[in-house]
Parts: sequence; structure tokens; C-alpha cells
Amino acid sequence: MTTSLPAPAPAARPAGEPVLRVAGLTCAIGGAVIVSDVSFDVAPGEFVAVIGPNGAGKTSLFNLLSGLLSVTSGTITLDGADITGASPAARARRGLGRTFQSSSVFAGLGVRENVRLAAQARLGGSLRPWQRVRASDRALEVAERALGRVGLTARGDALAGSLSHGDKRKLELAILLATDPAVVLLDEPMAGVSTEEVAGLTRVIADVHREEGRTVLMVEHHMDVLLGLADRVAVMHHGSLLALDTPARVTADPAVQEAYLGDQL
Amino acid sequence: MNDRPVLLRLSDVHVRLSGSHILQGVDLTVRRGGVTALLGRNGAGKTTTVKSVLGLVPSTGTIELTDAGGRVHRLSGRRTHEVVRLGVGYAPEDREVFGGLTVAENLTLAERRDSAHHPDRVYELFPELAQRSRQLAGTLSGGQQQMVAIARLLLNDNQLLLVDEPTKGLAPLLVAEVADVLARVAEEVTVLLVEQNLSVVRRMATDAVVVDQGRAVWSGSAPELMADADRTRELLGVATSGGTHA
Amino acid sequence: MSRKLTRLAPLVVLVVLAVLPFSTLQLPGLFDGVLNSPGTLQLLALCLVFGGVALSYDLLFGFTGLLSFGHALYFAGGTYVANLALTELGWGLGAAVALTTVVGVVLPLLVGGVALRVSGIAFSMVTLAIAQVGSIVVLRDPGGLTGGEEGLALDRSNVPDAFVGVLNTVNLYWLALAYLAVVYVVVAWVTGSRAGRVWQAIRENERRVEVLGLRPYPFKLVVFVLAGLLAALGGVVHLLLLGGSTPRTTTADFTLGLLVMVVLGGAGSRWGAVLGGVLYTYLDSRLTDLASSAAVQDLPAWLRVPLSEPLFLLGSLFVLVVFFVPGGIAGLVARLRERRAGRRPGRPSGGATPPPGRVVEQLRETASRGVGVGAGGPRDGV
Amino acid sequence: MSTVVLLTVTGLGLAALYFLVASGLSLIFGLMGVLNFAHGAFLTIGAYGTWWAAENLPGAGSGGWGFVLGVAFGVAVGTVVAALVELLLIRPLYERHIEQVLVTVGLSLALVALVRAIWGADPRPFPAPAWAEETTSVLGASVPNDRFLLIGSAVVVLLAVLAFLRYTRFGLVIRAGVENRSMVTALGIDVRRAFTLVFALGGAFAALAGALGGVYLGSISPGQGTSLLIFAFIVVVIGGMSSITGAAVAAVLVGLVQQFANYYAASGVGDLSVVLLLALVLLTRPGGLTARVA
Repeated sequence: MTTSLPAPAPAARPAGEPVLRVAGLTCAIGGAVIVSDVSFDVAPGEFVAVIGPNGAGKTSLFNLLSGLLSVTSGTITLDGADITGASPAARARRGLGRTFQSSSVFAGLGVRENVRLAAQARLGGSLRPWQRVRASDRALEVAERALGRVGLTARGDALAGSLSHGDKRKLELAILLATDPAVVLLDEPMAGVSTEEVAGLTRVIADVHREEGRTVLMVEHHMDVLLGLADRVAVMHHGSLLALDTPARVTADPAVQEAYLGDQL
Repeated sequence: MNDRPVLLRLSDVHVRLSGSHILQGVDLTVRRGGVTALLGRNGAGKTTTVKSVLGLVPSTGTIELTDAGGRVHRLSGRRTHEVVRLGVGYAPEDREVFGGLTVAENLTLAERRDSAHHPDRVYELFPELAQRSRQLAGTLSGGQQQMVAIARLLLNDNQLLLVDEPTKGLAPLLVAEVADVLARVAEEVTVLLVEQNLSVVRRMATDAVVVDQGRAVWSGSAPELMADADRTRELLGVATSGGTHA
Repeated sequence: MSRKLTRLAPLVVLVVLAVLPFSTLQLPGLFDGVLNSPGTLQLLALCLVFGGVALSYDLLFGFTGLLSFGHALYFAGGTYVANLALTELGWGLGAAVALTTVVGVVLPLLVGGVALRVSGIAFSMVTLAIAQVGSIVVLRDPGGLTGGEEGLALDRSNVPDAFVGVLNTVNLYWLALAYLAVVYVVVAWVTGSRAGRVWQAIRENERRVEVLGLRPYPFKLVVFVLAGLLAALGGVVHLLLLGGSTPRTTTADFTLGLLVMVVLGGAGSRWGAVLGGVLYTYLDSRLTDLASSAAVQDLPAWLRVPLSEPLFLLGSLFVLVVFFVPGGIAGLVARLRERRAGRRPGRPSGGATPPPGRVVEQLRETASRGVGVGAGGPRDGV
Repeated sequence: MSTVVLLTVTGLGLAALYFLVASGLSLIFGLMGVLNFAHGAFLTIGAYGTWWAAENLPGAGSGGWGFVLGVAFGVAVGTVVAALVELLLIRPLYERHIEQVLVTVGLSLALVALVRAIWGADPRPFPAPAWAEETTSVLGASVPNDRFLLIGSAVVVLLAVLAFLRYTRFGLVIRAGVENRSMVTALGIDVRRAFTLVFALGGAFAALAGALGGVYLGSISPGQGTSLLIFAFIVVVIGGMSSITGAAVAAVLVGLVQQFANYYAASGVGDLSVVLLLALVLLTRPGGLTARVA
């Protein structure tokens, strides 16, 4: 049900109040526990990297946060409001945006149109069959800006499906930016991106975080990328949160070393 | 070391799926004997490479298998079941056991007509599966399901096993157990192993191929690659010393 | 230059069609009489009506990816409601159309409200089943209102004189043309609207739309109601044209016919769907004539028998199109155009319409995701 | 009491017909992901095949073994047509589900039209054995014997299919294929052979339903298959899309609801109640009653 969600809390939030709070989050599907009793807080403007081996439950955690998986027990609070049972759309409207691990764009639509739709979703007035899309559309401006930000302006007219893998990841980011989310979930934004392009994407993500002041949670395998960006690192293992601390402390944590990092080479 | 005969050869293999150019001309060889590790970042095209060998995704280019008698079989264009019958076993990512079938049924299904082995041999290797032979595979734990997936490979005479991330999502203790079993299997059959866990790679792999952006960008001796921290870091984007890897 | 021409093309076609009844051109083989003979105009008008109804179906199937098997319900609803208002209630045409409009909104609103709660194959099945209720009701002839299998003849006393009589067929032709033009403009308008773009996005990837913060349900409901309303109005024109309502328009086969029209012409293409509807209707009628012609009657039985059933030929043609002409006529044209233009980087127009051939492809991907290829994938809505 | 018994047995007889059509649909949908609109045409072909055999085939007729021979002929024709459809039209479109559905739509129109072209649109009296038209007294109700024929046939088919799925290798392949087709091929099994088999089996059951439907209704007409097909679709959806036992349970539910509502409310209300039932099931349990084959 999407009912009974009060309007977003005004800015009069005491400093230090978490923008995202996860408490005892558990998800079981067909007897298998995928995410088990995960609790953490994320402060506004914080950058949290999520690491862990394949199958550790990182993407499932993101799916729970964005509402694509239903929670078995536990609560998710966004900006002071309980969104545990809210629909993906309701969460997005509250300012929670995400990208997907494998590119998930509207392949049959144009690149600019992909981003324009996202801007339209935020700016409202989508459900108006009588209102034509015009060149002067406000959403189009937002879309152009987002495309410029990720460096895809020149490809605006191409079909999204015809983009290279790296460009699709950039398009994902542009779509995300156009929805202007306060909290951003990035699921392996660098996956399949060539080494040369990693630096460019990293810069965009850094801007999103520092200049625009968005809160970021990012699953990533590129440690070097993470260490430069993250305020804190969350280590997932078998669906549980093994550690959540500064990068330096996480890598030094003997428990993390032993259980996870230690068995690397 | 590299004078072992070629078993599998991919030349200029391309895969396009729903508009994405996923493999962009993969060239690689797997030599008979030993374990060849297929490495690379997430999304680099490792799983797609394995699936293209099996014909599970449509591909262009040449894929050839040379059997023990030296005959070359062209795999490209063949149907999956025909490829498998040439002696190619497959343990997919996420195991893909049939959850609605019992363990015994899963194994019966995997047994090919030309099979010379008996399920009992498998039960000897995996006593736990013998106890649970009448249990629905969907009710097994992840580790047990992985055992079923590997057991399926042992029922038939295979020339090549394609094993995709066998340790994904398993607890460290189970990772070791699975690696043990695979190491024993690899004594008899050539294995092409997709693996993210570098400790498993280091322990088992004789050769390595690194894919990036849909191409094979490095191939050679696995121990050599693992010993060269800078190169590993460059190719795989992970730190091999200092203990950080995600 | 060519783009301007493309934009003007519908207008040119409209003008040609509008002045066509002034022509006494004889097209031997294509039509029996001269172009402005009542028989030919009647056939042409029927073609135009179904061009419009097919386009209303394409709005659902081609543009939004909703495979409804119950579109017949709204078309039949249109003819029967208008007929009952005119014949039973003795209302005037204006009031009858107003009532039909209300029913044409409320009926799909109710059905869509339920059916759109599920997706994929289940949605198709629910629409099929509910439309079957309509068929059953009409055939049971409750209170002698629907005329059962006989159909319901229209009492023309309340119909304006301009639409009555053989001599006025030309007015009915213009009415049919006006209907098609209205449907075309409405569809062109709404598919280029804000909501229209969301419909196309839903067809591409419904999940992704949700994560953008839009609930797909109201969007799908709006397009479902709009398509239903357009079909219902088509039913009214059909009623005036034929002078009655027939239970054939209530059947699942009728909806399947619409599906055939759209796929034949090219799902996701406006002019493709219209052309498909026109072509199908024309072939259906001409093949029926052909079957009873002396030329066919004299053929040996193994040729005569299959030729005597237009639906056999149309069904077979459809199978051939699915096999050999993916994307239908519009897809064929798009490919020819592409080939002639050679390889130009990107697509010239930044518009949101994919090539018509892609629609079926896209839906195929959705469908195959829906039926769980690969382990444990959730089944789409069913 | 006797009315209740009569309605129950008749409802079960109807359920038997639904089940025969729906079981094939379920198997085909479950294994291949194809919603087979041509299934109604298979039913029509079975009915006309049986009727033709009774008229023309030496030894076949409307009574005793002659009737059995006629039905066997009709079923054989339905089976062969279904297998040919799979081999020639469905198989080349492997994994292209939307196109496959479209092809079956075209076929359903073309095949029924062909039957109509050959034998006309009017209903033809069906050669039912004399004993089927007699009645047997059950708890005070005079129940026409054809009901028992229908129910018996459906029960035999149900048990046979369940045994086939459970105890044969082909059955194993089908059950596994319903879960995960591509993994079955990755075990070296040509899953397309199972496709043809399932289509042929579905065609056989539909043809049997056509012949038995002829006995039940007393006459056959080209369009009969299509109207039965819609109720069979409803049964399939209620039963959970790909489950044989689910289809059986749903068929009984639909048959009984339809009979009782038609009798106690008004003619036609039964059909409406069935659709209502479908809406109810889908809204409360979108997965149908069950969700697994066998």
C-alpha cells in the first residue's frame, strides 16, 4: 500500500539525524535468507561504499531499499518517514534514486527522451495525455543539463539501445540525475566500463556527491575508486553486514581481514 | 608448459544481445589438462563467453573443440545439446539445479545416454547427497545445491568442464570444500573456470585469461599473473596485496 | 525536406480520400462498380472504420505493449448501446452518441481497473474472459434486447436523414473518414504527449518506470480507457454503416482480427495499423465476393474449398507475415528506406518512436522474461 | 437431492471436457511459454475426424468398438495435426514467444475456417453410441451415461499424465523444462523433442475432448472449439498456468460453479460466475491456485 505517507519532512531536521535508517532488515525468499538482520544509518551527504563478494547480498539490499524486493522483517526509514512497505514509485518520489547493475535504459527510446522522461517524472504532469512534449519543455532543459554532465550531449538523438556499454552506464547516471534524488543508490556503475572511462565516471560521481550534496550508496568492485570517494565502507557477507567504518579501519579490521579480506591472496 | 594440445579455441567471437555488443571479438584458447581461469571485472563478458561456447547465446565467429583423437569439431552454430554431447559439461552461475525435482531426479536427468558412470560414484564423492537423494533440490542449502551442480558434471565422460563462479555466495568453509572437490575433478578433466575469488584461482588455476570490455586482453600462466601484483591490479582492478579486494 | 513531406502525407491522403466520392473512376478488379457507386463507397467506408478501430487497438498493443484480447467488448458495446438508445429508447443520434461515450468510458474503466492489476499473459486472459461475458450476454438475448444470434436491426427513424438510404452512402463514407481522421489525430496527439512517452517507456521496461517515481497503473488505465472509447465510437459508425448490430463483433475472433490487422500493418506504427485495418477489411470483403464468383466455383474442389473461406486465406497470410515480414508492412517500408538511405549515423529524428519491427521484438523479450527462462526467475504476473 | 446429484455429475462432465483441453494448454504453456490459440482448432479437428470416421471409415460407427475406432481415428488426426503444427510452424520460431502466439492465432482462424469450408458452418449430428444416451439411476437421479464417459476419460487421462510425468524420462525432461528450459539443453538434452511431444499430447487430449464434446452436446460445429477454449483458458489461469493437478482442480471448480449457477440463478449466470471466479482468483492469488507442474 502506498497510503499514509506524510509529506517529506521540512528542513527543520536536527543536525546528525540520518537521512536513511535501516533497522533489522531481513529478506527471505523461499526459505533462503538473502539479507539477514542488517542495520545502519546514513547521514545526509555521506558517501557509503558497499563491498562484498558476489552473492553477498549487495544488490538484494539495494532492491530492498528501492522497493523491488519486499522486506520480510525490519524497517527502512527515509528522511524520517517509514518507507518499508512503500511502492518503488513512492520511494522514488520521496527522493530515492537508483541505477541498476546491468544497464536498464529504455532501449527503444531516444537517449534524450530517456532522460527527459526521468525529468518529467520529477517535475510532474506526466499523466496528461493532452499536453504535448515541446521543444521548450522544462523537462527537456533538465535532460540536456544531465546529458551534458555525463558527456552524452552529442548522442542525444541516438536510440538508447544502440549505445555502447559504457555510454549506457553514463545514460543511467544521467537518468538518475534528472530525477534529482536526495539519496542515490549506485549498483556497480563501473561494471563493464573500460579503464579509460572509469576516471570520467568517477569524476561525475564525485561531483554528484560533493558539489550537489547528494547522499550516495555505491556497490563497487574497484577498490581504488572507492577509497578516493567513500566516507565509510560497508562490508556485506552472506547477507549480513560484517563491518561499517572508515575505509582505513575497515581494511585494518581483523574480523574483516579474517572472514573476508584475509583469504585474498 | 604451453605445449599441451589445444582443446578449445575461440576466434573473433562476437555476441550482441538486445542491442548491446557484449563480446567484441574474443580470442582465446584452452589447452588440454589443468584449469584455465577466466578472469575479469563484473560485466566484462566472462559468463557470456562461457554461454557462447555452449550456444546458450547467439554468437558469430569461430568456436572449435579438438577431441582426444585430434578431430576438430566446430561448435559455433551447433545447438546447446549437441555441444554438450561432444563432452562439454556445464555448471552455471547460480547453480540452476531443478528445485522442483529431487536430488536423485536431478542426477538422473543429467546422466547422458553415453554415460559410463554410475550415480553411485557421485554419491561416494558426495555422501551428503546420497542421504538427501529423495529431497527436493529446491530445499537444499546453497552449498548443497552447488554440490548437485558439480555432481551433474561427473556423471558423464566430459572433455571440458565449464564452471561459472562455483563459490559465489558461499561461506568460506564451503568455498574451501567446493574448491577441494573441483581440484579433484580437475585431475581428470580440463576445466574452464570463471571465478572472482582470487584465492581459489591461485590455488587451482594453471592458466589464466583476462577479459575486459568484451575482449580477451591477457592470457598466460596463472601463477605468473597472480605473482605480478601490478599487472593483476591493472587487469582486474583489484589489489592483490595489502588485503583489499571487493 | 523529406521530413516535411512525411508530416504532410496524412493531410494529403485525407484530402484525396475526402474528394474520392466525386470520382467516377472505374478500377476493374479492385472494385466492382465505379468509385462513387454506393457499393464501393460502402466497402471503402467499412475499410476506413476498421482502419480507425485497428489504430485504437494499436494504441494499446503497439504503443503501450498491452496485449488485450478483449477489445471487441468496447466496439460491440458501442454498436449495441447506440443501437438500443436509438431503437429501444427512441433517442436521437446525439443523445445516443453521448450515452455511448459514457459507456465507452465507464466500461473500460471498470474492466481495466480489474485487469490491469495483473500483467503479462494473465492480463490478456482476464480481458479475454471479461469480453466473453459480453459475447454471452448478447447471445443469451436478455429480455429480447440484443436479438441474440440474429443481431439487432437499427430503427432508422431516429437517425438523421443524411445517414439513411443508399443514396446517402456518401455521407456515411465521409462520416467513416471523419472517424478515422479523429482517431488518427487523437492517437498522434496522445502518443506525442507527456503521458504518451510514459506509455512507450512502460512498453520498454515497466520496472524502470516505477523506479523513476511513476506508478504505471494509472497510465495504463488511461490508455486502456482511451482505446476503449475510440473503439466504442467506431462501433457507432459501424452501426450506422451496416444498419444494425451483429453478435460477430462481440467474439474473441473479432479481437483476434484486430490483432491480425495491427500486426499485418506494423505494430507501433500509426499509418501501419490503419493500413492493416483497411487492407484486412478490403481483403475479407473481396475474398468473400471472389469465393462466390463463377471463376472460383468452376475450380476443382481442392482449390475451391479453401478459396471459399476468406478467413482461411487471411489466417494463412497472417502466418506468412509473422514468418517472413517481421514488423509488418510498416517494418518492411522502414527497412527499405534504411537500405536506400545507406548507413547514416544515428537516427535522424530524435522522436521516441522505435522502428515498427522493434515493437514485437521488445514484447518478445518481455514475454520471454515473463515465462521464466533461467532458474527461478519470477513469472510475470501469473 | 436428485437435482443436486444430476447437476454435480453434469458439472463434473463439463469439468472433464475443460480439463482435457486445459491440460494440454497447461503443459504447452509451462514447457514452451506459448499460449496456444490453435488448441480450439485441434478440438474441432478431433470432433470432425471422429464424425468423418463414423461415416466413412470401414469398421467405425456410432456403437461399441466402432465408436471406439472412430474416436481413435479422430484423436489420431488431432495428434498428427498438432505435431505437424509444432514441427513446421512453432519450432522455427524457437524462443520467440510473441510470434509463436501470433502464429497460433492465425492458425486458429485458418484451421477453423478450413473445416467450415469443407463441411459447412451448420451443426452436424454426432454419432454417439446408443448407451451413452440412456440414463443410469444414481441416488435417485437419472444421469445420462455420457457424463460417466466424460468423467471416466478425464480421470484416466489425468492419472496417465501424472504417471507419465513422474515415472518416465520424458516426463522428467518436461518437469525440468517447465522450470528451466535452457538448463535442460545444457545437460545435453534436445528439449525440442519434448516440445513436439507435448504439442502432440495436447492435440490428442483436445481431439478427445472434441469427440466427447460431440457426444455430450449431440452435435458438432466448426466454432465449438473456440468457445470451449475460452473456458479452458480460464481453467488454465485459475489452475496456475503450468500445473496439471491445478488444471484438474480448477476444471472441477469451474464446471460445478457454471452448472449450479446456471440452474439456480439463470441461464448465462453460470458463465458470468466463472469469469467472476477468475477475477477473484487473480486478484487474491495472482499466481493461480498452484504453481508447479504435476
